[in-house]
Amino acid sequence: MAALLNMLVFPGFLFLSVFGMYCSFLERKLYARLQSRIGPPWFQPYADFVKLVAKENIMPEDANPVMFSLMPVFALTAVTTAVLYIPIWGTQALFSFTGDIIVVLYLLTLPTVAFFIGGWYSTSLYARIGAVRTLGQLFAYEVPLFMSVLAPAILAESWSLSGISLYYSQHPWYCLFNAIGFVISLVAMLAKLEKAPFDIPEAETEIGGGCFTEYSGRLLAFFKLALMIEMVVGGALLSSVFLPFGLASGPVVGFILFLVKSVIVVGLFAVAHALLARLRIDQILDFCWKLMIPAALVQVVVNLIIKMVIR
Amino acid sequence: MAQSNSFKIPIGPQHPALKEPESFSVALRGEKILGVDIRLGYNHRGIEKACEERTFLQDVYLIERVCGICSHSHSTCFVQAVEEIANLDVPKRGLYIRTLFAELERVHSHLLWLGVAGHEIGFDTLLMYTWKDREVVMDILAMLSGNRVNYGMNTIGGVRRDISPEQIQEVLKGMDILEEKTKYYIEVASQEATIINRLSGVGVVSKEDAIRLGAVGPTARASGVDRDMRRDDPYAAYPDVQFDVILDDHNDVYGRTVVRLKELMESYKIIRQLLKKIPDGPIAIKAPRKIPAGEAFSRYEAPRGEDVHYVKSNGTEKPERVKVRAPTLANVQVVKHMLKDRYLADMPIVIAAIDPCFSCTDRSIALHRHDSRKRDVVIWETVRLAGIEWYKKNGIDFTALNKRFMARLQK
Amino acid sequence: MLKVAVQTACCAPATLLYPFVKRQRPKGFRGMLKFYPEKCIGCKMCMRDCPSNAINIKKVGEKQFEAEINLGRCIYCAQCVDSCPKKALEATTNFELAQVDKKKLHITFVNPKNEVE
Amino acid sequence: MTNEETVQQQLTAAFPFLASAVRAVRARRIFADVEYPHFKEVLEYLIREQKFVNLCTMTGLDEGATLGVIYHLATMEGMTVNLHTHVPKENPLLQSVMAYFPSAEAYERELKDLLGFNVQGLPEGNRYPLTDDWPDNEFPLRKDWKPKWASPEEGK
Repeated sequence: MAALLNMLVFPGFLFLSVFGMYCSFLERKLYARLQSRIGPPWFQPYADFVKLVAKENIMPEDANPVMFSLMPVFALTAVTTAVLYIPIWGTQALFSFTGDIIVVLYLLTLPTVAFFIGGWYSTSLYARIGAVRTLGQLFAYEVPLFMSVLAPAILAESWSLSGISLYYSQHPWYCLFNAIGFVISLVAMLAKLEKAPFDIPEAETEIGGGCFTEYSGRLLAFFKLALMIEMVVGGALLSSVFLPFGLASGPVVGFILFLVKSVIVVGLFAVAHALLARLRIDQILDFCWKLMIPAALVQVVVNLIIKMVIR
Repeated sequence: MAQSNSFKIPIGPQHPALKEPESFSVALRGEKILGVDIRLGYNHRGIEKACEERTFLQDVYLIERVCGICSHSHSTCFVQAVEEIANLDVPKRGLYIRTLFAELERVHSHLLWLGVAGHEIGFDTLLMYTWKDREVVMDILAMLSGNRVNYGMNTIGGVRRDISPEQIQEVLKGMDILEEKTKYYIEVASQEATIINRLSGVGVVSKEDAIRLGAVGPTARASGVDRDMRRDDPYAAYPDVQFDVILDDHNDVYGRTVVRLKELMESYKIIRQLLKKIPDGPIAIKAPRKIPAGEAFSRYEAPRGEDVHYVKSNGTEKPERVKVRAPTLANVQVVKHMLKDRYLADMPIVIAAIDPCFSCTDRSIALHRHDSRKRDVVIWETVRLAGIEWYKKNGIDFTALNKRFMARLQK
Repeated sequence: MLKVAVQTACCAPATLLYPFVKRQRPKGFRGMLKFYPEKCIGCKMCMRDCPSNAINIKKVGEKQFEAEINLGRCIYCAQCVDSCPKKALEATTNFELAQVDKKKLHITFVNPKNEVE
Repeated sequence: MTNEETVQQQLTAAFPFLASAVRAVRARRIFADVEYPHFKEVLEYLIREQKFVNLCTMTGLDEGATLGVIYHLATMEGMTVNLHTHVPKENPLLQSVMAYFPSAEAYERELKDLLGFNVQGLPEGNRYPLTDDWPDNEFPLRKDWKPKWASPEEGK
């Protein structure tokens, strides 16, 4: 029963969607203020969600109804279950076993695959091109993201998130070594969430809506909610691996620190969105393969050397 | 020869990137554009036929609404032609005020374009900043003429409103603020990495092609074509002002951005000269209602390029023929050439780079030639037909759609 | 770019919450027309010069005229204000003229003398 | 910059039958009327010798018994020539000038749609500026064509 409660209420679906929408509001507000606009009121994301759920749900005739309507739910569940393995307030997550960092990273990739299949099965030309671009981008940021997140794990010699954050909270100065990894994973997370310079799959000025072109009503609402929750969970993952300060000092303080860290990460996203123009798909691939992956390799090598030195 | 698969995606006539209805059906292989088939004419309102049924005075307001952004260009061009036929000599002060509005319109049109270009490459902050600064010049226009867009300043024989000394100080203050901001944009355009690599090397047109295909305005000047109607075929008060024509040899969208930005600086210079040397005296003379028979051909340097009007009158108070050729039409011919072998993602920015104003273009003509190297379409054929079929079914006849939808609800 | 972005974030935004905060319009703004029936002499110059036939002058008595303006057709160019020899027409700064009911777009300036009788 | 008198003299020198038909109206403006059979040589002369490399636009006119067309040519320095010629209304045959000006195709397509010119040498392609379902023998810019639906007088 407690597990169900955790799953559905506290660190699970309800808390995540409320906090995810609040983060999306913060991002839009800061983005607007950077452009000298007033920006939306605090309840804008909630109002959008309610409006979308109330709207009629049109499905293209040739689309495969099962796959078309299943994908949003699929993306949503994948993202919410990922949060159970991430230590939010203490260094101990709800469930943890060795290797759960791989599970979390895998669960965070599922939404992108869901977008692809959703876009593909809606048989509209724009959605297809958007879907193909989502995959193209997936190949670009996946490798640097995995490498930069696993580098601290090598130093901490443990493959479970709780173990990693426990190790870094004991000797916090080690996380300075992961500075490069933190920057790369931040940029890669930007690409995963299809934000700012990497929002090419749903670039409205080119293919109007990308994978979500044919979605409307409840399904579109779930997709948007999945993206918002993914933002929070991504932020939580990065902060638990790279910024483990004060996690050990009791649940309440830890939780507030978690909220603060998430807000900081969301702020960084907004600033990136305001200051950078959208890159073309081939430029993204060049940028990731020629720049990010070598840097991630350097980070892994640095961690290996430090591990030698410590022992 | 490996069977190459290319499929056509229709962009437009309704599309978020294109502010106005024009349709491009793009033959694509993956992300590369093979050929573009441009179809215009959606915005054709038969203005030329309408002009023949209205008096000259009413036509001034009709011609002004050919395009929202360059309204003063069209009305000045038309009025100049009519004044040439009736050989009225417009008072100097009227010409100065008319030229002042021409340059103010160029400032607001270029700032608007800069914002749209930023939006097309996904850089909305530039849009918000440029349009915030554009409010300065829009307020000046509203103060001088009573309306932000269709100023209605021109009438046959001169200008309708005078400009008071306080208003002149107001305009000069506005120009200092704008010059300050434009310097900042020139700096941004030359340093911001993401903008530069998204704009340079895109939509390349060599100088010979620009002349051969008849490109005009900033699009041509960015490829080194030295043509500017204000200097080659001076009209209104341009003979009395000194300014230099901005040329650039980047031949691509980045070059057009630089040309437009520097033209802004030139416009501020011109406006200051005009306001310093504006003579006193009447601003208009009484024009006869019936214009004597004759014909005139007038050219004007609109923000987008060379705007051309031909007016023929037959002695009555209604013109016999009015022909308008907007600058965007000349540039649309060049777009197809620019888009060859580019990426789909570049398409909006290349189209936006000629600063298309299709409401002007549709006033006159479109282009359609399809790419000669016709690729046989193999794998994607079903997709293409399904796509077009699906759009046609849902796009055009809604009645069938509703019937089927109701039927499904009953099921 | 970052420096300017941060500066803009600190100072007040340029946008206004329109329906609640209105912007002040310049003096010579051309909005809805205003008709002075007592000045009108019924010469119908405005009707001839109006590009979109939006104004209609009706004779309602000896030397009394009534103007009926169709706001739907009017393009607010104020050419009628210039063409009127007796300055019986004037452009106000009111531009919020949207109506739900099309009939409300026809504004009739009734001659005050009629109401008195 | 050659002014309009010199261009006028050279033109009349090259084509004596044009002597009366060439008028230099004002600075940088020349109007010339040419019979259709001679039109091709005059056009080529202007392009090659006088460097009129830019076709601004082409205007179609309905002159009662004949259909007129004006080619507005311009040089890089701003001099313009308006070459007027006309063809009988019964069979308005016109040779395409796309060989000299690729951009002329757009203007010729409009002449075909709006005034009913029969232009030879125009590649196939969709109509401009009228829609595909526009009836074929309706030419809006002709004087005898009246719009059947809302006309400007009907003010309401």
